[in-house]
Amino acid sequence: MIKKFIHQFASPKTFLLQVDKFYGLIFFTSLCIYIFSIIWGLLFTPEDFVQGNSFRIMYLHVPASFLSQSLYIAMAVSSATYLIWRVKLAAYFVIAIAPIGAMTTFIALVSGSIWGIPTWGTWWQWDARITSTLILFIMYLGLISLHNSFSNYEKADKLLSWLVIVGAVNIPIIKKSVDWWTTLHQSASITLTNKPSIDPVMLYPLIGTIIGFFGLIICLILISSKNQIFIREKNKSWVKDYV
Amino acid sequence: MEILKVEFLKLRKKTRIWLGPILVFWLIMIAYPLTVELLQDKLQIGFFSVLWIAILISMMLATEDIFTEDYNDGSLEQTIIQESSFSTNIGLKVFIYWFLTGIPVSILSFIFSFGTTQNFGLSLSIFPLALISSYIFLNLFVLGNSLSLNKGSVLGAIVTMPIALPVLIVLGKSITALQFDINFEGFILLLLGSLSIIIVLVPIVVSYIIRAHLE
Amino acid sequence: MEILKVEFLKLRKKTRIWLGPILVFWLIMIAYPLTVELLQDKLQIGFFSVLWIAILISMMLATEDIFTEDYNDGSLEQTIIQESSFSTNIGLKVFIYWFLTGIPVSILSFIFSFGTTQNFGLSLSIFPLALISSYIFLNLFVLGNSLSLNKGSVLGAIVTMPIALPVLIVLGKSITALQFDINFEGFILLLLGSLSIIIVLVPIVVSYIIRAHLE
Amino acid sequence: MTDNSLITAKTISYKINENKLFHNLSFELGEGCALLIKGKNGSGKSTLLRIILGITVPTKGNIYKAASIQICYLGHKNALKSYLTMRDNIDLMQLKNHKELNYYLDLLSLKKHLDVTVSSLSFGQQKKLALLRVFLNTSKLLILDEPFVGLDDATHEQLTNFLSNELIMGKGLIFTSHIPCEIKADSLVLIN
Amino acid sequence: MTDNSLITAKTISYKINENKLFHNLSFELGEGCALLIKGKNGSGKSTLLRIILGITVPTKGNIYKAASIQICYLGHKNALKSYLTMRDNIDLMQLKNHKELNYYLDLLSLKKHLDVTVSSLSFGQQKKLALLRVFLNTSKLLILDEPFVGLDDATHEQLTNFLSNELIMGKGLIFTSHIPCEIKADSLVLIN
Ligand code: HEM
Ligand SMILES: Nc1ncnc2c1ncn2[C@@H]1O[C@H](COP(=O)(O)OP(=O)(O)OP(=O)(O)O)[C@@H](O)[C@H]1O
Ligand SMILES: Nc1ncnc2c1ncn2[C@@H]1O[C@H](COP(=O)(O)OP(=O)(O)OP(=O)(O)O)[C@@H](O)[C@H]1O
Ligand SMILES: [Mg+2]
Ligand SMILES: [Mg+2]
Repeated sequence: MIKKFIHQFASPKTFLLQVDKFYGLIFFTSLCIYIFSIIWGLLFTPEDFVQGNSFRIMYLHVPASFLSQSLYIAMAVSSATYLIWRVKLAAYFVIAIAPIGAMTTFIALVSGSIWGIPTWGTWWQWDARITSTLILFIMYLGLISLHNSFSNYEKADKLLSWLVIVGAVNIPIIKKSVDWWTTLHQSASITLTNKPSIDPVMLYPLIGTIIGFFGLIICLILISSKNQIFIREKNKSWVKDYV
Repeated sequence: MEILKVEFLKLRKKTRIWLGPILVFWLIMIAYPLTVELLQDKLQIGFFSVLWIAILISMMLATEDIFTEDYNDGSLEQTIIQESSFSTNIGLKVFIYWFLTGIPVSILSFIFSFGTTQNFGLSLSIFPLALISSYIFLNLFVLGNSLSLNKGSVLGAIVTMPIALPVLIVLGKSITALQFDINFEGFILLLLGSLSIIIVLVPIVVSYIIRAHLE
Repeated sequence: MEILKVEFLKLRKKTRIWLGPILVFWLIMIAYPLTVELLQDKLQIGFFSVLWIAILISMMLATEDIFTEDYNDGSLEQTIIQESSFSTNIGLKVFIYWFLTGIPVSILSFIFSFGTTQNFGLSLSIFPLALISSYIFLNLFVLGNSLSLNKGSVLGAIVTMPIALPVLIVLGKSITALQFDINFEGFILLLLGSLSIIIVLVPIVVSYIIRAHLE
Repeated sequence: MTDNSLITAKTISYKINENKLFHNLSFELGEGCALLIKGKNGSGKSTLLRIILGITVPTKGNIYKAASIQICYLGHKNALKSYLTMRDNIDLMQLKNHKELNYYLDLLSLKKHLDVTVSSLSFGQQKKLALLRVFLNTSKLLILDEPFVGLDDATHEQLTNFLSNELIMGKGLIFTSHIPCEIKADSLVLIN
Repeated sequence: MTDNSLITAKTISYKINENKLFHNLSFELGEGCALLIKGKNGSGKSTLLRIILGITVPTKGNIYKAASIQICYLGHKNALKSYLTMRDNIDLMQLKNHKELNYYLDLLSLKKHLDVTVSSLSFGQQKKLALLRVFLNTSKLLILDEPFVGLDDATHEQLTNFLSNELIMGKGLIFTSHIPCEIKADSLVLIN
């Protein structure tokens, strides 16, 4: 029953046709929100009295950090859907999300490093969150290279999904162990965990950038999924019609 | 238990599979004091870090070919079409590899620890840590290798490393616990707990993955 | 120069051959701070030892399959029956491998050194040391691998180890030399001298060994 | 599905990356029957065999096997360990104690080479060693993917005779071959 | 040794561990001539080819080759990279820019599979890919070890025609085959 339902509504064809309806709407709202908040954040918030202007990189760093993990969770859900109900569309999502997840994680790492230079005086610290973000980045790389190494897509999908799920089990473990490692760390003088509460003047544009960034990334994922459909189902007549 | 006999026969003939990793472990442990200009008592500062890395690397090398060869020459297909439980086979195979590499490496760990720290009690505690962690690493690399099967060990390594790093962190922690004599058993139990889950799950997941590969 | 093109093509497609060792190097260097409970400033005590070992291991992984694959699939025969000089080919092949693994690993060595020691001058001197030593290690492992080609034996490792250990010792010594600023150039020259001999001899010896294997 | 049917395929189809390899195939194999699968290179013969074996899952359709049937399979790959001697490989295949082993080693003139590593054996000798699995099989059903490749005329004939004999004994046989052979078999032609 | 001789073997013998494989073999191959080496499995055909190529050194005797002669060789092994696609393998074989490449890809119906990795190709498709080396060769002498293995009838015929044509063009051919084929060739039978 459930299977039939899912298959009907999660067919690549339905997806492709629906996406075009919503795509433009999502794209323009999020773009507007993002641009608005970033202009607000960059130009109209006061200088932080400790960090000076360097805090403004937060508007890139925080949304990226936030998304790097959310995207992994999205992949894990899609993978499970694929393995359990054999929904092809779910498999397309997984591989469509992977490079985007890697990209946002990379942005989080780089922007964090850049931010670290003025604030911590160093671009790298074996801090809990940083370490686990780094591990997450390695996981994304592993996922992408695994999928790239197969020419048989069905096989690649199946193996990728298994790996994503194993990795998902692993994420809380990584978090736990890494946290635990640093909390016992005598010299953990700087952590991201105990933040002074943020000034609302900065908070609202931050929330705005997070939402906007989120929407933009969703658009990216939609495009990338569409692309997957074209690659995989290029011989189907309806794809030819569509193009 | 046919599989035990078969695997032992193969490993007896292809000594590189298990002797190689042991030699590499040995090489790293010898290289460590040679490359640092430290007095004996300072040598132990980085020692355990090198030890865990050496165990990690040697287990990685031990599993490198664990399925590739059978996959390439067609033996895996033969195994699969026989009805007997494939995942049990995998579990046993990992055990044999551990028996031939993990145990010798753990004994060597004890010897090198004692040589470096001159502390018998500490070194004796290293032994179970090495035994358990080598078994965990083996399982993790087996998982990684099954995913990358004929695509080379490196893919396996990338896939496995994120899972292996937390284990390394725990190992590092337990050395501190040992040295300050706080809750060392807790760490052993934690590792044993993880191992017992891994030992059950990995063969099952791997058997699915290999079937998907052969498809 | 046909060989350069062909090898580059293969390596471009089989990224794991060169990306793998680089990643493993990276992971060892990441694993090091995770397994020790040290303050930032004490981290450097074992650091260089781990660095040299990581270079050794990554070069070992880089050469693992350098001839085996070509031997097994019959490409080596094809290479040999073409008249062009086989030993030059081998020399070029080693060079390409060094270009794709040795150089990146050396750059990473510099970065990790700087990250750990925060000493720019020292880290800059690490760079040539890493470049030269990685090339030496590559050549040594190529020699070892050619010996054990399809034999599934540890012959290669056993043969390579006695030659690799002295290099490690020299590397350890040169760090001390660097830190106390005594005669560092002497060590670089020593390593360069060894390298220039190895670069000439290894390809010739290896070409004979491989011919003997194919016979 | 008749009573003595060993294997029944019902409307199986297989696609790779949306390319149809075959579509709605059905057949049935009874005891003592042989099925020769024909087709051009790349038409999907090996894939079909792997589907019958249960290694590959068909995109559509089902395979029904007789309860607890044992299958003896030899594919394009020999499933031999090239670094072991012939003797060790026989041991690995668990044929060491088979009472007819000696007879077949003689018949295939392999006995002289028992202590040669497989990688040094000639192409045909390797194939013959792999075929020992077939000659000494204890299964009801044989699935052979181009078993005649690389064999000299004498061995070709021995294998043909052996297989014909197995059919008389009531076993089932599914095989592919680009080389003509004298086994009485139905054929199934794959067209793509 | 006549003037248009491509290759001449003089009393060559080969022993492995004191077992004679062949003894005092002599032959000569002229332009436009083909030599079919026959013999049972393990009689030393492949070894003889490798001796002619200069990979293996004979225990006794000598091989004389025409000055700076180019040889195109295909052995039992395909010399393909199984992890690369067909397209990349063609590139590696340095046939990418060959002007007849397209023609032969079509003829062998490989074109559809250019982006499939070799390990996923069927056995025969892999062989056909390896044979591109032969079809697009620029050498005076072809040495082929069982080139017909695994090919379907159509491809078999194409290869036969191609080789016959090469002979007419004055090239030399030395090959082995357990499968009968219609190439007009002298035969050399190895008995052991
Ligand atoms: C999952 C990973 C991460 C998350 C969720 C995260 C989240 C955040 C958040 C919410 C803030 C803002 C806190 C505030 O405004 O006070 C922040 C600040 C910062 N992050 Fe991250 N971050 C992550 C990873 C990283 C990484 C990988 C780096 C560096 C390589 C980094 C460097 C920084 C720096 C330097 C700051 C400012 C520090 C401070 O205000 O004391 N972060 N991060
Ligand atoms: N990943 C893939 N992508 C595209 N095509 C594939 C892939 N894997 C397999 N194929 C195709 O599927 C077919 C597999 O055929 P199979 O091996 O069953 O052929 P066969 O009939 O046994 O041929 P042969 O006579 O050469 O042995 C081939 O045409 C191959 O190109
Ligand atoms: N190391 C060795 N010890 C003993 N015998 C060996 C060794 N290496 C090769 N041989 C024998 O040498 C012979 C090699 O034969 P070769 O491969 O030339 O045969 P072939 O005529 O090509 O056979 P096929 O038709 O099967 O391809 C085989 O009989 C093999 O057993
Ligand atoms: Mg086939
Ligand atoms: Mg032969």
